[in-house]
Amino acid sequence: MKGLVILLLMTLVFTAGCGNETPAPSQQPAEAGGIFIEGVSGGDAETLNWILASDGSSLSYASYTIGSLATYDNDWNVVLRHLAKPVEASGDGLTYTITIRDDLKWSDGTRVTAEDYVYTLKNLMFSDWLNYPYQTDWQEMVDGETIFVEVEAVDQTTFVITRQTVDPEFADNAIYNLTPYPKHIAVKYEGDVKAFTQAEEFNNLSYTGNLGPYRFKEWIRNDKYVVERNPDYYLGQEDDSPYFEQYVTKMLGTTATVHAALEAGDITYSGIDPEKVAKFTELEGINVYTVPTSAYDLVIYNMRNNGWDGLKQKEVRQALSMSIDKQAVINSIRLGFGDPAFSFIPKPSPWYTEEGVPKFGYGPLHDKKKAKEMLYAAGYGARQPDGSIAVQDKDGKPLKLTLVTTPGSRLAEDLAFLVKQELADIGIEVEVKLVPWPTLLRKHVMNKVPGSDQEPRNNNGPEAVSEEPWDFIVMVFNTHPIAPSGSRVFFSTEGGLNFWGYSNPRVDELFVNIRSKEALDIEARKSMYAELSQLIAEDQPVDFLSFPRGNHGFQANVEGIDVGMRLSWNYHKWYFSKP
Amino acid sequence: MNHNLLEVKNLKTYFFTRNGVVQAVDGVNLALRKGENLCLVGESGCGKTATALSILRLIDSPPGKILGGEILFHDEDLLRCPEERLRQIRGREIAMIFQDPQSSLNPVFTVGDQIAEPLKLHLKLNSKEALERARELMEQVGIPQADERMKDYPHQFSGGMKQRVMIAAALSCDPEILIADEPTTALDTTIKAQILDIFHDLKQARNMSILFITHDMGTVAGIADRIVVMYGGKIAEVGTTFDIFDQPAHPYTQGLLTCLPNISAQQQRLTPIPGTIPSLIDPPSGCIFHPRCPKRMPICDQEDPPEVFISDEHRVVCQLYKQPVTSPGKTGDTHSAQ
Amino acid sequence: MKKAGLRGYIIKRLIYAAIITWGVVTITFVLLRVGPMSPADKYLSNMSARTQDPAQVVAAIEARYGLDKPIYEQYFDYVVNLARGDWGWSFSNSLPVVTLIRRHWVYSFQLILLSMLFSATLGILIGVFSAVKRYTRTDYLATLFSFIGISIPNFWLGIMLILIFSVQLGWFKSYYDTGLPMFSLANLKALVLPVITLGTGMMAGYTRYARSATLDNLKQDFVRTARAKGLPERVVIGKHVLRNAILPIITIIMFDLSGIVFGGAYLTEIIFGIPGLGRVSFNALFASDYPVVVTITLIGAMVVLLTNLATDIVYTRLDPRIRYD
Amino acid sequence: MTEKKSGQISDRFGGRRNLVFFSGLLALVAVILLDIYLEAQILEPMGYFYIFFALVATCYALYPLYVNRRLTRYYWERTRRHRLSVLGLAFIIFLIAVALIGPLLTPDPTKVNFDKKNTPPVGFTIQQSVFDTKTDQLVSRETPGTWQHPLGTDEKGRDMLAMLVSGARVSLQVGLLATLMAIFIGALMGVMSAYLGGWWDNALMRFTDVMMTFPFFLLLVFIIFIFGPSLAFIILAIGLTGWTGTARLVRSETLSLRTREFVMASKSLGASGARIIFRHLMPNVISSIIVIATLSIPGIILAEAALSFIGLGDPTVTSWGVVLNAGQRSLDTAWWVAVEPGIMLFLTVLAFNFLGDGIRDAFDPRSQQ
Repeated sequence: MKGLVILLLMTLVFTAGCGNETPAPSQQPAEAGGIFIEGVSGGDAETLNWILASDGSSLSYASYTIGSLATYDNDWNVVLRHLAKPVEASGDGLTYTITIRDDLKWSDGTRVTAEDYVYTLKNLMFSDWLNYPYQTDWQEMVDGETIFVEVEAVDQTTFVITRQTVDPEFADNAIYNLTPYPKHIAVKYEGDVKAFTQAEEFNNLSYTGNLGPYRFKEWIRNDKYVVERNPDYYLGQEDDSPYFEQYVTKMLGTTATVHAALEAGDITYSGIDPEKVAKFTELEGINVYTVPTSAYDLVIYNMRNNGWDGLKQKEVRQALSMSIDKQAVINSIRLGFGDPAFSFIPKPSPWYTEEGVPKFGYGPLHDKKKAKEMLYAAGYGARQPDGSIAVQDKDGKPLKLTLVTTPGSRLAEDLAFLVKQELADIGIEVEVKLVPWPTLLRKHVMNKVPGSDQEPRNNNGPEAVSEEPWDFIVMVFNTHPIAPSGSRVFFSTEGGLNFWGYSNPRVDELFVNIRSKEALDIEARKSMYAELSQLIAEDQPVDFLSFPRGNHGFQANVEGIDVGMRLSWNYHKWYFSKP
Repeated sequence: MNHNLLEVKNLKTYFFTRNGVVQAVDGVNLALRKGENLCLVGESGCGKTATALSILRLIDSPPGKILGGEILFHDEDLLRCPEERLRQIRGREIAMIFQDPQSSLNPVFTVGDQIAEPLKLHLKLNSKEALERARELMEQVGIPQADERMKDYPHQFSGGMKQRVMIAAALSCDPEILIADEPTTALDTTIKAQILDIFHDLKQARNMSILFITHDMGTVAGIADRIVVMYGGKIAEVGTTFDIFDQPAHPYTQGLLTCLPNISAQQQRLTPIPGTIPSLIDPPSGCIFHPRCPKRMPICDQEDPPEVFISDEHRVVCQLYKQPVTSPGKTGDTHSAQ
Repeated sequence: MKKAGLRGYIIKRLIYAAIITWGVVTITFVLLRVGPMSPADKYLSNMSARTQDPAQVVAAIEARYGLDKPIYEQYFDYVVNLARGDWGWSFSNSLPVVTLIRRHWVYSFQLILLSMLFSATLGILIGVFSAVKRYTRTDYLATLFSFIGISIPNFWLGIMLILIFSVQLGWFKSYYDTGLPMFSLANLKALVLPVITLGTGMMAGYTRYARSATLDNLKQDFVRTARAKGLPERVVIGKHVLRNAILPIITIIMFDLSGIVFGGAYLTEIIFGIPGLGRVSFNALFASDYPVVVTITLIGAMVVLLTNLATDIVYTRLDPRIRYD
Repeated sequence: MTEKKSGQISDRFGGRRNLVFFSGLLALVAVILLDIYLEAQILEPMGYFYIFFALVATCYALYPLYVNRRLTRYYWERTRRHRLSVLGLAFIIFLIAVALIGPLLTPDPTKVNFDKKNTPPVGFTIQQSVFDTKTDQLVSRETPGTWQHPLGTDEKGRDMLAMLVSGARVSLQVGLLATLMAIFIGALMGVMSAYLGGWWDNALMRFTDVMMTFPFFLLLVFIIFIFGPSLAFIILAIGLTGWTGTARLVRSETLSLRTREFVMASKSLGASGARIIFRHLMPNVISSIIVIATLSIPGIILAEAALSFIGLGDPTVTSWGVVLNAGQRSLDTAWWVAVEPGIMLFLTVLAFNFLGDGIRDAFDPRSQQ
């Protein structure tokens, strides 16, 4: 669906995922007509000028009209979009040759050329003046310096990207997501960020020609985003797709309103809360599809100097994770719609393994008694006269720890309180602090070395601490199932988002190796991922809780859906069956 | 032949307030004859206004309520006729003027409109005709530049002029009876004289019956044909102007008259009536005036005073005159209070 | 004399209005600048962006919104631009604030207008009726009703209406559709619950005002005069009393705009998902999009100011008693 | 001698009572400054509010009420005539009792129990989807209300009764303390404006106009968002934005009083400005202040609830607005979570409105009948 996959975007909103059931193929031929309305309860996007966007919704809005080089189907096969043929990587993994289709056109009729892509990369995405948020995807470390990859146009439809280091997942992490700006328009604004921000063509996507299945029609902020059928769509020349006259994203405030609208038939599709699945499944006119996602929820342990000292010990973290019941998370909060998480790689990923991965908080390793024993062994407990263990701090005082998460999201709150409940059972009192997202980032995530004049960042080295002390943070992360190596920003010592201060030299090494020549070999990479999974699960810098499953409700007359983790990969081929 | 245009018989109007029942009008009998000017006098709070308002059933209800009696107008009992009929009488046959012209005119309509209103309602005149007639009326009551001034709002008029407007509105449909409730009280002395002149002229020119209510004996002397003296919600004395001023029978009337500055008598000081007006919630027993009466007798607080005819036109309610001059049997005023 | 007095009065009011406008603008500027979230911070709330050099990001973003100038220059620009109709650029909506507001104000306006019509009509009707029937059971019921209406939290009422009519009974399930004409049947139906939500409190207030204003005027002597003229009761009340009572009621309705109506409309739009300025402002707030929030607050203040000014001036025309000095 | 001197000093402040009040206020400010300077929490922020509240209540409510017992009784008699206002007062007293004693009797309002989630109130039974671990299926289970949670539980299994009791405390805190703040600032502004007159009056009143022009709730939302939602700050912010009506009223009352004879008289006797303000003006506007204070409380309670409702409440306290917010999210699964706090809120506001109406009539000289 959302053509651009956003890597490692930390978000509390889940995107859709992959499948386990396929509807019976319809006998009816696809025919254009009807308005598809997707109901959402979240906020609006920020901008259609996608290079400036720092939120997921913006990229997804833009993807309806502009599309990217390639996408994946439910089996994680690469499906070509703007690409004329698969990306050709050289044997040494350093050169990528990209050939785009020759029938792509801007709205003014000019051809989309390789030069547009090169310009977009070099002059816009790599520029200082625009500050493209995902620049790191296109950077590599060479001799301790961060540099951008080399890009060069070969002819009208071909351009070449040259790296100096090997990254086997470069295409998945960066190239497939690439979307062009029209050079001949963008040059007018070059260097002037204000003009670029306010450029009308970019803000209402009037340049996108035949690049996407839909064209921009209307955007009423906080109400709806409307795109209409693009008759010139390059993929539609053979099969006349897309089949909806309009695709509307309707913002409806609360999930209750969204559910009511779906039930009333006012909208065509929306996500469904677990509590409502049973009800909607029974409804005649609604089909509910349950698919896995690549997001996972987790409890982060603060290993920096302003967290509880105990958290620096692996055994203590393991003990805590051991007493938090993953199955309880899945049962009580997700009502069964989830899979236990032990590491950062989701189950549908080809790199997933359970071999040698300790499953703290699951099955036999969910053991509160043993957790107490481990805490006692680590020095955080006292043996009572009756032989039981009272968990306490080293100085004999009761343990009082702080858990921080964001308010307004029921899921995050539920998780936080569940953790509180579970840890209360082993005698640790947890205070839940609900802090708005921006404040959480500023006060708890961003850190710097005390007394220094550092600019606060997400990871300013092992000595840095955040402004406010904390012990746990509950969050939701996302992994690219095909290219999980992006998670290095979380788990390597220098990782830009490793704000909890985790450090394991072997893990760092593995993350480096995974982006090197030896990892070009699939089996080698597989074993690296397996070792990473084992190490991180063993170290428990964070307690992985669960990979939730998403529930999606469609009006029963929507045909052509390929149910799976990437539910909407072929959304331009969906259509309404005639009654 | 009954030459009484309006008869009030045994009228009882009480006010039911939070502190108790106020017996504002308690068994009042009076009659208004054609073409006469009947003055209803008494101190403030004695029930004069309540009597006048009861005639047109304008008592605010709640808390006021007319409990009994009859008000006969052309032999029709106004207390029992339907509201609809009463509305036809109000303003058309019986008009009324109130004490305070300042507040009795609606501040948000022009005076022309307010004078023309009854004309449109009762005589079914159209706006233009009604306004033309209103202008004439304003001229008749002595408002200069009526053309201009009828477009003005009440607050642009002086007190006397406002009262003239009120009179003009009351006269608009040429009613048979005009009830004037203390029309001069709120006015300056000189203005008062001018307004009284209008009343004088009215009687002369139109032969209108006027029920003139006032607490000012001085005003009464100039215009009244007959006088009704009220005290504490009851009638104390009724008589012609001559009777009342020359031979006041009731000690209260006598008291009222001594209050009057009498230039000819060269009095140095006015003698006020001692004491205060009685509470009408819990009135004194027997004669209601006895606590203040200079001629009080032991019987006064025991028994209700009788109604005594001193002459055909002159009756008084007082124990002093207990040996009755037998009534010559003239009809009309002679119903007993009981 | 009278004319001059009126003109003087209006000029004085206009000068006051200008001073107040300046005060309002200045306070909004201060609010805009003390906000702890600059657009750069906002941009950096995306954690991926956080891996870049923060100083460089801040500089780039501040340049994007003209925040790199000295503060007095920013203030001067702010005032001048406001006057020119350039109300800044939304941090998170990629369009001029003025465009955003031009798009959305009609929905707020429609909601407020319908609610005011609903509440004023019913409120005045009930209030007058209750005053005419004073101290009867009807009156007590009306008074109790107005107490309840004033006390009921409107956001809770909104939820309860949804619970009863939408969730349980399923009568009003549709949402407000900006694709349909504003006064289409479907949209009016979608507005039924919001209008009741916003209107109930106001209606209760107007019931009280109307009752007491009518009672005040019923006590007036001119009512007796009108009755003595033989006017039927409905003319006495409908013309003489109401004409006097309506002015203070209208004044109160106008002055209500600031607190009750805007606050109420804000919450109502959020609860029912009506895309008016309240919802825009709310979403902008949580997106830390201060120019939008501040401008909408500013517009609210200006609407209040202008309605008050207009009410004052119109009042001088409607009520002949007013003197201007 | 010393007595005379102390008498003079207290006279300058308009009486001993004011002297006590200002000394107390000064001490309080000193402690706050010390607190800020030392960066040590001598008291919780709420503690300062309470001390301030107690100071004002003692000096300007309890003490005068006690001294003028006859007047107190007179006003009480007049208030009592409104049956509804007595009812309102009874409810408020009940609520205060609940807020003070309730938390001792109810479980911890933040204690979650996911096994007991969405239990309806006693007497109701609902069907809800739960995950059955035996069959690994989503099943519909009948959930009856139990006496263990008489008012039911929310989506996290927290006890509704406990949360409502905790909410009563929050609402009363905010209602009373914020009103006090607002009234105090308003009264001070009003009296100063009227007394100083001229340029000052003009400046203060234009400032009042500016503040009045802002839609109160929008401004409040913005300020709370910027400075962060803590209960103490919410109270402060409501106080700082909600004083305008009081200032206007007190100013006009004072202006009409200022020209009265007794002020003239004491001026001619050479009384100081402060003495005139505190000794003569303040006591005379106090009845208006009491009326406006009672009538402001419901609006302020609602403002806090509305803030919490839209997600700007203090997340560390369980207020009715916070519960209501959660209730809105689970409207179709657990209706009582939205219904119950709303009813409490409604009844509280109704009670204050009843009481305020009664007090207004009691103090209104026009309703003498």
